[in-house]
Amino acid sequence: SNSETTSSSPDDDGLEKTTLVVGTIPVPDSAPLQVAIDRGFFKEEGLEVKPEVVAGGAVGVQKLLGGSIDLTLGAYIGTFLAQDKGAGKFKYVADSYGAAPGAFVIMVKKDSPIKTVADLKGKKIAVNTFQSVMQLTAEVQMKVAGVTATPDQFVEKPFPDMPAALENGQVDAAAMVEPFITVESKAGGRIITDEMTGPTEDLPVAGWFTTEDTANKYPKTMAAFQRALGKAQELVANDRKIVEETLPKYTKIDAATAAVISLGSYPTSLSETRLQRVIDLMKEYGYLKTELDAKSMILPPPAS
Amino acid sequence: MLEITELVHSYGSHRVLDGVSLSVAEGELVSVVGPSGCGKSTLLRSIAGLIRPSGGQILLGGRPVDRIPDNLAIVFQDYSRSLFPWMTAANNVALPLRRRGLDRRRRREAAMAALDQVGLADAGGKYPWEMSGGMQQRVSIARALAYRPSLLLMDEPFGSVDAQTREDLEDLVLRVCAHHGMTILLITHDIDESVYVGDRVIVLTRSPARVTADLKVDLGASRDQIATRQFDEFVRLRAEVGRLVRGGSTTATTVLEQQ
Amino acid sequence: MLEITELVHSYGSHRVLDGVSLSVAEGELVSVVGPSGCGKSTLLRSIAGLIRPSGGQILLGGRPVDRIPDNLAIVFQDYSRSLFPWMTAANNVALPLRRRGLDRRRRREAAMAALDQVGLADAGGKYPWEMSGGMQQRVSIARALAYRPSLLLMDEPFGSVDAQTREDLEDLVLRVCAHHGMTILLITHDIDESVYVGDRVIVLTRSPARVTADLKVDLGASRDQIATRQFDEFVRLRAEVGRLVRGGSTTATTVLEQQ
Amino acid sequence: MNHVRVLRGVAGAAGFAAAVEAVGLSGLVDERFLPRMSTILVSAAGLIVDPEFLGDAVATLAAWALGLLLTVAVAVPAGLVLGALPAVERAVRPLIEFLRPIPSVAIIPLAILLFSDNLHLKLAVIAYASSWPVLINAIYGLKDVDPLAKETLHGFGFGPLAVLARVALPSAAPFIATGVRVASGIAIILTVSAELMAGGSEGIGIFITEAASGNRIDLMLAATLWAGLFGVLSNAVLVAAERRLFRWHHARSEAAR
Amino acid sequence: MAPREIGGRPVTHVAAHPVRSVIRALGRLWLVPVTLVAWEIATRSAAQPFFPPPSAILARMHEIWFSGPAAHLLLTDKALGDFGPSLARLFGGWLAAAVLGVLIGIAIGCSSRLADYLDPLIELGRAVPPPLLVPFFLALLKLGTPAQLATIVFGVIWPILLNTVDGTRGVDRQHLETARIFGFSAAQRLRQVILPAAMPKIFAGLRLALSLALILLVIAEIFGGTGGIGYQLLYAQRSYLYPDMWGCLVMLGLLGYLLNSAFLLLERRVLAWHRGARQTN
Ligand SMILES: Nc1ncnc2c1ncn2[C@@H]1O[C@H](COP(=O)(O)OP(=O)(O)OP(=O)(O)O)[C@@H](O)[C@H]1O
Ligand SMILES: Nc1ncnc2c1ncn2[C@@H]1O[C@H](COP(=O)(O)OP(=O)(O)OP(=O)(O)O)[C@@H](O)[C@H]1O
Ligand SMILES: [Mg+2]
Ligand SMILES: [Mg+2]
Repeated sequence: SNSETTSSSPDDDGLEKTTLVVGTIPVPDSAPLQVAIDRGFFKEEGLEVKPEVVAGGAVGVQKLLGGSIDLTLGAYIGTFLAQDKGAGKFKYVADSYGAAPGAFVIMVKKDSPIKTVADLKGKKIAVNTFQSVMQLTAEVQMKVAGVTATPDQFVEKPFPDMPAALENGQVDAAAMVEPFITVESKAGGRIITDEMTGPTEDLPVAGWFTTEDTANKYPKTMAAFQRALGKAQELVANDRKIVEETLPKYTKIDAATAAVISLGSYPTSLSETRLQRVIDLMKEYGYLKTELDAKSMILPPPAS
Repeated sequence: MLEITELVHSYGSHRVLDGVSLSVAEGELVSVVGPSGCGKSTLLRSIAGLIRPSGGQILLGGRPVDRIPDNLAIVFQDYSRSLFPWMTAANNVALPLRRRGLDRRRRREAAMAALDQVGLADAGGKYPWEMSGGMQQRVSIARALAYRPSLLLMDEPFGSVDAQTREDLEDLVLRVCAHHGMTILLITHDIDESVYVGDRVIVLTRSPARVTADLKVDLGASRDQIATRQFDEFVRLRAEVGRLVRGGSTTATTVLEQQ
Repeated sequence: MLEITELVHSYGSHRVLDGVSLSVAEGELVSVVGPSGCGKSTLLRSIAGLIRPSGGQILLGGRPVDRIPDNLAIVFQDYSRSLFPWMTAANNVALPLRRRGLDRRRRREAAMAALDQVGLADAGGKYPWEMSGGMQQRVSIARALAYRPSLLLMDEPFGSVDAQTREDLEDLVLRVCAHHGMTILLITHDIDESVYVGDRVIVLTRSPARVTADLKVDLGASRDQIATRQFDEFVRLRAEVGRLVRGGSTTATTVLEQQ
Repeated sequence: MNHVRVLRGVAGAAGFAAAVEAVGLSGLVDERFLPRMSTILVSAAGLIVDPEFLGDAVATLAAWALGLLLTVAVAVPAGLVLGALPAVERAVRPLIEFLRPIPSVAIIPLAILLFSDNLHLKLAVIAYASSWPVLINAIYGLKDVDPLAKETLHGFGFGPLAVLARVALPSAAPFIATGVRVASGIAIILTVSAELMAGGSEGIGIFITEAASGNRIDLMLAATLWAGLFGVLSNAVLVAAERRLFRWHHARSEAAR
Repeated sequence: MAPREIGGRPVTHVAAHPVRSVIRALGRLWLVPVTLVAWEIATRSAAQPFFPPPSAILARMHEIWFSGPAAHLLLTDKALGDFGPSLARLFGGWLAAAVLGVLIGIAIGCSSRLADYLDPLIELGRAVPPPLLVPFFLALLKLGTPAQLATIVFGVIWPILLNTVDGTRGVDRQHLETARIFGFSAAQRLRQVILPAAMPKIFAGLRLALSLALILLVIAEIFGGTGGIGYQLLYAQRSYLYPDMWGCLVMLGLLGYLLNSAFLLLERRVLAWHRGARQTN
């Protein structure tokens, strides 16, 4: 019923809240939000969305809890970890980004002796954040290759520092994303493995979430957000060109780079079973202590 | 006015004042002389309440000095350090007048008048570090005089000025003392000066200090730089003080012969 | 030794020295007197190379003073600020002796000897802020004397000590000057002193300073506190200097009558 | 006089830039990680006309200025109290010394939880980190006041407060001002760090985050350079103010050189 | 009053009443238990996972660092591994910054010409966030420890430098004149006059720098390498282990307090004259 009143009269919707401050990260993951803003999807729903850059999913969690933002983009793993440790209760409102071939890889420098994943045993591996999807999937790939990763072989490094860290021998390998994969490849870096193959193929990576409180307090607003973002997600999922055009608007990735980088997938629905995969993996690798239920962390999409 | 009994002070284990007793009446100008390092400045600081003496008593207007007394002004021996370098001479003089409840303009006028009296009419806008030693010393005298304290403590106030200025300042102090009924305790090394300005001269012994002599100066209330210094009484007293300061046992007569 | 011609100095637009010319021969002790604020300390600083005068010339041993001359010592007027508070008196005196190439023990001995000469034999271990004004002044005299400079500049070196000590110090300076052949320029406000210690007395005018008189003191090489001061020549010179400092036009005779 | 100083400053900066450029040309460092000085300068020049960057710069500068004001308003009185009352200082010292070494990287995440307004967050973090130099310098400055100067005013019957305000404060002021200058450098660092770590909608730190997303190291450095230049400018302003306010202090010591 | 003269006596005095002096020292710390209790109450009533009560923090710290064998002063192997190298880096960086800062500061303080040339660079350097520089130190210096040291030096040198410049410029001109008159060599002038006179201000800078060094150490460890207390802190933050994170903070605070106390002891010795000269009776 709600979806019928799509435009023009926001008052009819009775939105509890018409302005949303949304945490985003300047990475390809958040392209749909930018598309929805640019194309006025939010406005059609009577929503004003103010994007605010957050430095990462963890900051997003803190800002949600501190109340300075209403929604944020965040990797599933980080949010599950936060909920597991009792930092708060969160609800995913929409999916955003998932694994696709070539978008999440482990690289080494040109003349590195490391040739296979098994060679990574005991080697220093740079990840953008400890306990992140990059680290978990690296651990998974190593296990598949028959070696066990130890926590102290991971080094936290921001993505832009990774090429230099590889070059200087600070780390032996780095788990990278675009556009840094392209950058390092140009310099001769080699891809050892795609992190998202085998057990991690198509793994969900990041989504839009809020606190349980906020979700309960503003159901109509959240539904409006879901509808608008859903439209954008749909567009983006089917047309890579749109992402390429949008990226330069909210990141410093230029159009030429945008055209060649490997992008992840933009799933159009939040799937309980997909999220449960992440939780299971996290449990298997000792990331979680308690039982988490994927279903309870999903805000169902508005009935259409 | 001021009653000091058996004052004792030690810095650490070093005894400096060893039972100093003296009294100063209202409106009196008492000179204090004594060898260098004997404890004069220490005595003065005790009276001002700046140090707590180890023993003995100081009564000011009948009440023990346990904090800094009201209506007191000091001219420190180390005048250059007691002027505030961030203020001009005029402001240095005017600052204490705030306690007198004067408004800005009146403070300034009083300051300029006092500077004029010490011969620094033109130097009001100068900073202390733009002034010669003697000028700084005069600023600190002007500051004390402008304040019109009821008790004025001066620690060698004329040490850095030339002979002419010194005489002028001596007369100024005498005039101000008489005119405003100030009580003054003046430490000096100049024996002539101690007699010339003092109603009484107190002589301290070598460290640890005690009072050796307390001489009354019978030269009348009004003094004159030329006439007074020619009086026999002046010459006699001067010799007596000189003998006492030198700590010699020579009689006044021998000293007189030597002069 | 020292040859000053037409020395001019201004602080900003304020002219302080207005063509001062004077010369001092090797081994001479010259006293300088003049009104407070006339520019005596400025003159001394120029000779020491601490300020660059606006005009004129200073020759020391035939060479112009463009930097701080070797073998020079100063006793500053503001003695309390010229002692290093982080060093004991003995170390303050000993420190410059490093330049003399003495080893540690010899420096210490020389320092203690100099302190002894100024009557501070016991105070070697004291810090400046533990000493009285007069004691600090004597430490800075001891420092200059121990250094044995060939030219010694003293800016009112005896202002803060008692009469007895002052006389002792005057004699000490005379002795050291004669014994080690030092050349000394001594600024003083004490007219008696200027005549008593000086081979010559130079009188400066009120600011801007010029040399008003350059009087030869004919009292012989050896002086005595009691005898010398009784010489007619001494009395005459004292009166003459007094008249000149006061800037009066009264003749020497009138002044004598007044005394 | 002033011209000479500016010229010398420019000469010094130019010399430095040339040296860095020479290192860049020599191939000692990999240009991918440390772009050449000339590249950075060109990018920095480009930023002047970039309206997005200008907005960011204004936001950063505003937060910085407010934060510094807050710092001074908090730390100077606190420093005076602690410097004037040794008993209080002794009691509070363990807490101060405990708090001082706690890094902003640890404070910022906690501050995010406490402040829902980005500006408040930045101000709190700036004041926290940049108060220390002002505080410590105030305490040391007060200890360094000539006791005779204090006694002088005491002697005239002024109370402890008046002596504090009229002697201790003016005489310690130049050193406190140095503390403020140290603090202003820390404040600009903290503004940018807070933006980097806590995010927000505008600020140089946000600009740098965005530049990082596209591996534009030259832009990151250019923005950093601008932050540094703002530091230079603010310092010049503070120094000029100090020279006016504390003429006595400088004139007194400079005459000797 | 006269530190050198009675220097020997307070020691025996203390030795004679060890209990009393310990009690006095504890008496000065009265605010600490008060704060702890207030903190405990506040955090318990707020019941927020991010702000665990101090009792929980201390328990966690005990577990991580202080449950080791008595032979190691109760320190666990982890504590030894965490603190040893970190403290070495800290002192190395701080000392290097002290030497550099004081030398450059005195040079600038003595020569206004040099100051003119260097001023903009110093101000520029001061305003650059050290974390942004870590990657470039890494790029330049390649190895971990030199880069970390460089980060610390770069971060903590400023207060030392500025205070030294200030102290040098503030040396009483008559002290300098005295030194020049007596023909002190440049080295003597530096050692005997400028350094002691500027020392009180330099010490203020050194004290500021010491806790700043702790902060920079954490930053260097976070951005530059693995291991150490900074790494601990970051790891705890990333894993949402709030008691662990707070444990690191408290540990930093304790280290800071200890370092500062040691520093004040040193200062009291070096600046004994200053305390005497500056006391009001
Ligand atoms: N740094 C300065 N800046 C400006 N003016 C100064 C400075 N130093 C001295 N003066 C001025 O120069 C004049 C002479 O000063 P100087 O110290 O040479 O006098 P002086 O003869 O030594 O006096 P006194 O006997 O009182 O010590 C004074 O009028 C003083 O105001
Ligand atoms: N702060 C202090 N600490 C230790 N000893 C001190 C201190 N102040 C003064 N003394 C000692 O006390 C004695 C008396 O000092 P005081 O300054 O009272 O002497 P004075 O009579 O004023 O001498 P002068 O005429 O030389 O100024 C001196 O021997 C001095 O060494
Ligand atoms: Mg005295
Ligand atoms: Mg003079």
